[in-house]
Amino acid sequence: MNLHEYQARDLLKKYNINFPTGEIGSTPQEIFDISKKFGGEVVAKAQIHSGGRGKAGGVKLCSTPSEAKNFANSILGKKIVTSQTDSEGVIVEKILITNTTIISREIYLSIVIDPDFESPVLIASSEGGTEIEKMAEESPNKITKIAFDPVLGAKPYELRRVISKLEIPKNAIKDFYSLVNNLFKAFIETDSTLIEINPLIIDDNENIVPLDCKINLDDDSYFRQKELFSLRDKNQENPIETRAKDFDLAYVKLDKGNVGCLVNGAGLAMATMDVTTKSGCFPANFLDVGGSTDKEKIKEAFRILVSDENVEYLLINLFAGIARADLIAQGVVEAAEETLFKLPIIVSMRGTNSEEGFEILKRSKLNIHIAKDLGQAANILSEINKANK
Amino acid sequence: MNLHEYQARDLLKKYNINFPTGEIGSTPQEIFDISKKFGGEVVAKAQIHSGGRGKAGGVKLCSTPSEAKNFANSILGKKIVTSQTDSEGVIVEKILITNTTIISREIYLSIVIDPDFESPVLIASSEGGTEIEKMAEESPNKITKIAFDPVLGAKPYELRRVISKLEIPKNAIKDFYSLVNNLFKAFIETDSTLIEINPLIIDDNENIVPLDCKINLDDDSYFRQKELFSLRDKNQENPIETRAKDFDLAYVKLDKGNVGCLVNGAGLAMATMDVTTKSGCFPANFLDVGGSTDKEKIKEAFRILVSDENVEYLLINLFAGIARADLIAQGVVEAAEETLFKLPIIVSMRGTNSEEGFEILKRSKLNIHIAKDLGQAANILSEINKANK
Amino acid sequence: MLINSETKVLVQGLGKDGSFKAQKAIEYGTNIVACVHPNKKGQLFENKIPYFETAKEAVKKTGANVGVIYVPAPFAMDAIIEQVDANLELIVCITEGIPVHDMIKVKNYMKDKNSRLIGPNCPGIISPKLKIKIGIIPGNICKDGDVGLVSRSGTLTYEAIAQIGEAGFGQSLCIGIGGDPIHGTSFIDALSYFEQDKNTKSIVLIGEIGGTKEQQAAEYIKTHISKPIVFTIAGTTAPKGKRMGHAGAVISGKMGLASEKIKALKEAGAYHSDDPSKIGDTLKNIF
Amino acid sequence: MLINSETKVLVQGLGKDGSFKAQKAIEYGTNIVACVHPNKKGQLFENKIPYFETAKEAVKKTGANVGVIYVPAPFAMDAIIEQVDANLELIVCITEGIPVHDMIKVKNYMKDKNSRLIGPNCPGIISPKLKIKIGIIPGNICKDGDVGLVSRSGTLTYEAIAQIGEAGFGQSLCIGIGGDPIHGTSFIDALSYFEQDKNTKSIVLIGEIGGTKEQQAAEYIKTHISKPIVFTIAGTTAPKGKRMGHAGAVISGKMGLASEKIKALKEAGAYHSDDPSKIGDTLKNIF
Repeated sequence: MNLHEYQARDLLKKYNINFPTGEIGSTPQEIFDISKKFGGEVVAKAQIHSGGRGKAGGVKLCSTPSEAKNFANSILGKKIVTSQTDSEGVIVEKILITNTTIISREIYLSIVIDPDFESPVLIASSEGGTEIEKMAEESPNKITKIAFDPVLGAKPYELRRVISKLEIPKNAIKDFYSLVNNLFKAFIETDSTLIEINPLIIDDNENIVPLDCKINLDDDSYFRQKELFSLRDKNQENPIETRAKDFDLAYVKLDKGNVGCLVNGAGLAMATMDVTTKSGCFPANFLDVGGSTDKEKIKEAFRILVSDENVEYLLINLFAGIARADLIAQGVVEAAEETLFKLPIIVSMRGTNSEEGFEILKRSKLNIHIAKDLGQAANILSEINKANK
Repeated sequence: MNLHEYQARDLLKKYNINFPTGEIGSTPQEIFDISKKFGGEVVAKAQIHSGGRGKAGGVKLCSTPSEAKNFANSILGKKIVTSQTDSEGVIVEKILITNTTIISREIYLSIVIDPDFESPVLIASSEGGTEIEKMAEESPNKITKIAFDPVLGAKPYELRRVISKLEIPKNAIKDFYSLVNNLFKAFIETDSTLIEINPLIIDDNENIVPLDCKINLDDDSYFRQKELFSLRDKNQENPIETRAKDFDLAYVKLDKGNVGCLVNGAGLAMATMDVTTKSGCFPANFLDVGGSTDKEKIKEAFRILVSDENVEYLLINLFAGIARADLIAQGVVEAAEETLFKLPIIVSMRGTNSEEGFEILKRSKLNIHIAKDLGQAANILSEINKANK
Repeated sequence: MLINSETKVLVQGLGKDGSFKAQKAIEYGTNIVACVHPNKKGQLFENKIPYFETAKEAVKKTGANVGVIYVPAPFAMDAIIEQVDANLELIVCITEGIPVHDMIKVKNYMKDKNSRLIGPNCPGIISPKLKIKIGIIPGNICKDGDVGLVSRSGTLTYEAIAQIGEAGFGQSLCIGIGGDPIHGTSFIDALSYFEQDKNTKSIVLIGEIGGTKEQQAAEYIKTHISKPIVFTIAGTTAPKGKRMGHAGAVISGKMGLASEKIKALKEAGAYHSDDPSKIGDTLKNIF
Repeated sequence: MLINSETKVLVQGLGKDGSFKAQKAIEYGTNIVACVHPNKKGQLFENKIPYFETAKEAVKKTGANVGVIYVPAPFAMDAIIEQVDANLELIVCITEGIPVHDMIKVKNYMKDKNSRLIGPNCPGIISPKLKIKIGIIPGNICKDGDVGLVSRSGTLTYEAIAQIGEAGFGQSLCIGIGGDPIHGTSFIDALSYFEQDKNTKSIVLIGEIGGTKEQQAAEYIKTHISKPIVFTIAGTTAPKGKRMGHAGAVISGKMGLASEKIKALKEAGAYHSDDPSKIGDTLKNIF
C-alpha cells in the first residue's frame, strides 16, 4: 500500500525525522488560508500516489496565497497523468503546502528490501531530485548501496563510506547518522518495503533537510499494521483492483487487449498471458483466483472480469490442485447466466475434478469452447478472433 | 546504575507499560496532599535503591491521608537498613504514593542478561512478591526461563509455554504478550541489565497489572544513555564509591578488616584479598587503579583509601604492564606526604619499572615494607599485625 | 538428501484447509508421524496421528525429521522458527502472504542452523518414486521418471509436470521453491541436488520475472551443471512495473525482465521453451 | 591455529594509548603490517606501517590475517564487526567497558562467520617462542616453555606468568580471554587448543567468581583433556553481591561462588592452587 506524502511526513515525524513545516488542505479556500498563515513563498504539492508529479504540473512554487489558491482551483478534483500512472491518471483531492527551503545540493536516499542481500538496503546517490531508475541508467557510479543488518542496522564503518561519497558536510554528519538510523527504525516498525527521501537537501546552512518522501507498506503486514492501513486512500487506486482486493482476488488491468483471463496462480497467469499474446491476441486483464475453492469468490471474479468493456472473449485456464475444477466451473456457469454473458468462453482445465468441470460447462447454455491444454486454448482463441475480424 | 521505582515507572510508561496511578512526594505535607487527592486507601513506598524494603518497614498501606503523613514523618530523611543494604542503610528522600489494587495472584517477571545464553532471558515465576533468589532456592520448579533472540525477541512458541506455566487468565494473554514485548524493547533501548516486575499481579478482574519494578542500567552504556544517567541519585550510593567512580576508579568497601588495598586489575585485586585473608588479616576495602598511568589518579586513589577510618595498614600490590610502577610509586609518596600518612605500607610491585618504583619508595620517609611478591607481602602484613595486637 | 525412505513428517497448521492438505499427502503415501497444535495435546489426527504441544516434543517422541507448515501467515514465522529449533532437517512452508520482514528475520535466524527451508508460498516437493509429498502438488499428475523439476511458480509447476508426463517422461523429484522474493531453498540448491542425484537425467527450470535469481542460476549452471536443462520464464509479456514494485526495479535495474533472464540462461547452455505450453515438446526435442 | 610464523597483524585504534601498545608489540617482534584509520589513508605509522581507510582494504593490500582492537568502547563493536567482515581469522579486542548489549550483538553476528574473537576487556595473547604478541601482555615477563596459560583476568595473568617463570617453567602460549560476561574465545576453546598443541605439556587456568564458565570448563576437562591442569579461582573471599549484580546471582544461583567452581574443577581432576600466590609452587609440585 502507498501512503500519501503528507501521511508519510506525519509518520516519519514520530521517528524524529522532520520535514519543512507543512499543512494539508482540500479546498482552494483552505489552501489560501494555509498559504497566508505561512507567509511569503510556499510550495504547493498535489497529493497523489505517483512519482513524476513535478513534471506533470503537480507541484508549484507560489509567491502569494492567491497564486496557491489559483493552483488549487486548477488541480483539485482533476486527474493528473504522470510517467508512472496509466493513461487515466490519478485524482488530486488534497494539496500539501510547505515552507520553502534554500537548496544548495540535492541527495537521494532510500531504503528498500533487496532479495539478493535478503535484507533492507540503503540506496544513496549524490544527485537527488530525479528518479532513481534514471540515475541508475545515467550515472550508476554515483549510487552507493549498503545492507542493513537485522540487529546492527547500518554498520557505522560502512556508513562512513556513504557519507564520504555523498560529501555530507562535516557539521551534518551526526544528523545524517541519526537520519539513517531513524529511517531504518521506521522501515522495520512500519513493515515498509520502500521509504524514499528524494530529495534530501543540503541547505545554505549546511543542514540536511528531507524535502519529499514516499512510503510503500507491505500488503502482507495488514494483520499487524491495521492503524497504518487505515490511511489507505482507495480513490487513488483502480476501482476494479480495489474491488478484487476486497474479495482477496488479484486483478491486473492491462493497457490493450480484448481477452479476459481467469486463471489460478500468478505463474500460470503470466504464462497464460504470454501464450495468448504469442497466438496474436492480447489480454485485457487477468484475474488470479488463487487456490480458492469458494464458489462465491469465483462468481465475483467472473463479474469483475466481464465488467471490463474491452473484454470480447473470456479465457479460463486452470490447473486445479487444492482448488476443484468442478466448483470453479459451477461458479462460472452461475455467474455467466446471472450476467447474461454471451461472448465466447475458451476453457482449459486440468487437475482435480476437471472432467466433472467440463461436464458442467458442456451442460450449460454458454458459448463454451473446450481445449485440452493452454496451447490449444490459445489456438482456438486466435482462430475465433481472426474469424471475427 | 539503579533507578528508583518512580523513575522506572515513568520510563516504562513510555513503552506502554502502565502501573497503578502514583505520585511522588518529598515532604510529609506533599504526601498528605497527594494521598488526599487519591482519596481512600493508598500505598506509601519509600524510594530507595534496595530490595527487601517491605520487610524493613519501607512500605505502608495507609487508610487516611494523615496516616500517610505520619508514615512520611517517621521515615523521610532517615536511613533504612534492609537485607540487601550494608549496615549503614540508605536514606529515604522520596515517597511514592499509589492507588491500591485488589490482588488475586502475584507473579514474578524479569529480564536479565544471561552469559550462558549470551542474550537477555525472561525469568518468570508463578509465585511473585518475594525475592527471586529465595524462590530459586525454595521452589525452583516454579521458575521458567526463556531466551530472547536479538532479532525475534521472545519466540511466541516459547512464550506460550511460559503463559501456560504461569496460568495467565485467557483474557489477559494478549496483554501478557504485549507486556513481555514492551519490556524487551525497553530493556534493549535503555541498555538495561535488569528489569524486574515483582510483583506482576492478576487483579480481581483477571487483568495483569505491574505493581513494583526495578531497573538496573549498564554503567558502560553511559556514553549513549546520558539522559537516563541524569536520573542517577548519588545520595543512595556510598559516598566514597561515588568519589572513586568520579575519578574512574573502582572502589569496594568491605565490612570488616583493617587493611587498605591499592591494586591494579580486578582479578589481582581479588587475589590480593584472598591471600591477605589467608594470612589472617582482613581487607577494609580495595581500590583498583586499573591500567592507569596518571599520577593524579593514583594520588586520589591513595586519599580515598586512607579516608577509611578502619585502615591500619596499606597494602600495595601492583603488576605493572601498561601502567608504570615508578609513576605509581611517585603518586603514593606524594599523596602520603600530603596526608601525613604514617601507618605501615607493605608494597609488592612487579613489571614495568618496578625497580625504579622501589627506589622512589625507599628514598621517601614513609613507613615502607618491601616484599618480593604477594605471598611475602601477606606474610609481612600478618607479622606486623600480630606484633601490634 | 531432502527426502528418502526414512522421511518422517511433522505437520503444523491443521485448520480446515491444512487438514485437507495433510489428508491428501497421507493418501499419496507420505509418512506423517506427528501433528503439532498448542491445544490438542493427546488427541489424534485422523484417528491415528498423535498431536503434540510443541515441535520439539513431537521430534523427541516420533523421530520426525521433516516438517510441513500450513499455518496462517501471521503465525508462520513462529512455526518456522519452532521447527528450526526442533532441528528438523527439512522444513517446507506452504503458507502464502508472510510479511517480507518476517522472512528476513527467518533467513537471518537460520544462517547458523542445520535446517533447510523450502518456500514459503510454494507447493512443496514431491517424489513420485518414493510416493512422498511434502506440500500440495497433486500426486495424480506425477509419474516416476528421470526429470528433475524446479520452479518458482505454483500452478505453473503442475502445468510443467503434466507436460513432462504428456511428453513421455516422468519426474525424479519436483521442487517448488516458491514465489516470494525472500525464500529458503534456491534454484542453485535444487540444481546442485539434481546434478548429484543419480535418478535425475535432465532438469526443467521454471522461472518468473523479477529479481535476479535466474541469472544467479545461470552463473551456477555454467560451472556446475552437466545435465541438460530446459527452462521457461513466465511473464515475457508482463507490463513493466505492474507486479514488480518500484523498489525491485531500482535494485536490479532491467535485470528483472524476462528477456534478461532468458539471455543469461541461454548463454549458460540451457534450452529455452519460449512458449510455456511447449515445455514438454522442448524436452522431447533435446533427446 | 591462533598465531604462527605467518601471522600478519592489522591494528585498529591508534590513539595515544593504542599507539604505545602497538609500539610495544612491534618491539617484541610482532609483524604488524597495517593500520586502519578512516582519516589517515596514505600516512605511515612509525614511519613504516601503512594506514588504510578500511580493514577490508588493509587485508586486500597486505594479507593481514589477525586484527587487534584498541579503539575506545563506544566504537569497539563497529571495529569488531568491520574486522569480521574483513575475514580476519583472529580478532583480539583489548578494549574495556564495551556495553554488554553490544557484545550480545557481536556474538550473534559472529555465529556464522569465520573469525575467532579473543576478549574484549582482555590482555590478549602472547607466544614467547614466536615472539609474537597480540595485545598488551608484557613481553619481558614471559619465557619460552611448555605451560599453556588461559585466564579471565588481566594483571593476575601477568602474576601467573611471573610465577610460572619463577618456578622454572616457561609458556607455550598465554591467552587472556577477558573478564567480560560475554566474550569470544572461552576456557573450553583455549583448553582444546592446548590439548592439541604439541608444544604444551601442562595447563594453568585462572578463573574468577561469577558466571558458570569454570564449571563448563570442568565438564569439558573430564572428557577431553589429558594434560595436567593447575588452576586458581580469584575471589574466594569476595563478599557476595558486591561485584555480581542482582541479575547474575539470580541466574546462576550459587554457581557463581568460587567454592562451586573449585569443587567442579577439582572433580574434573585439575590441581588447585588455593593460594593465588602459589600457582608456580603448585605447578612444580605436580612434576
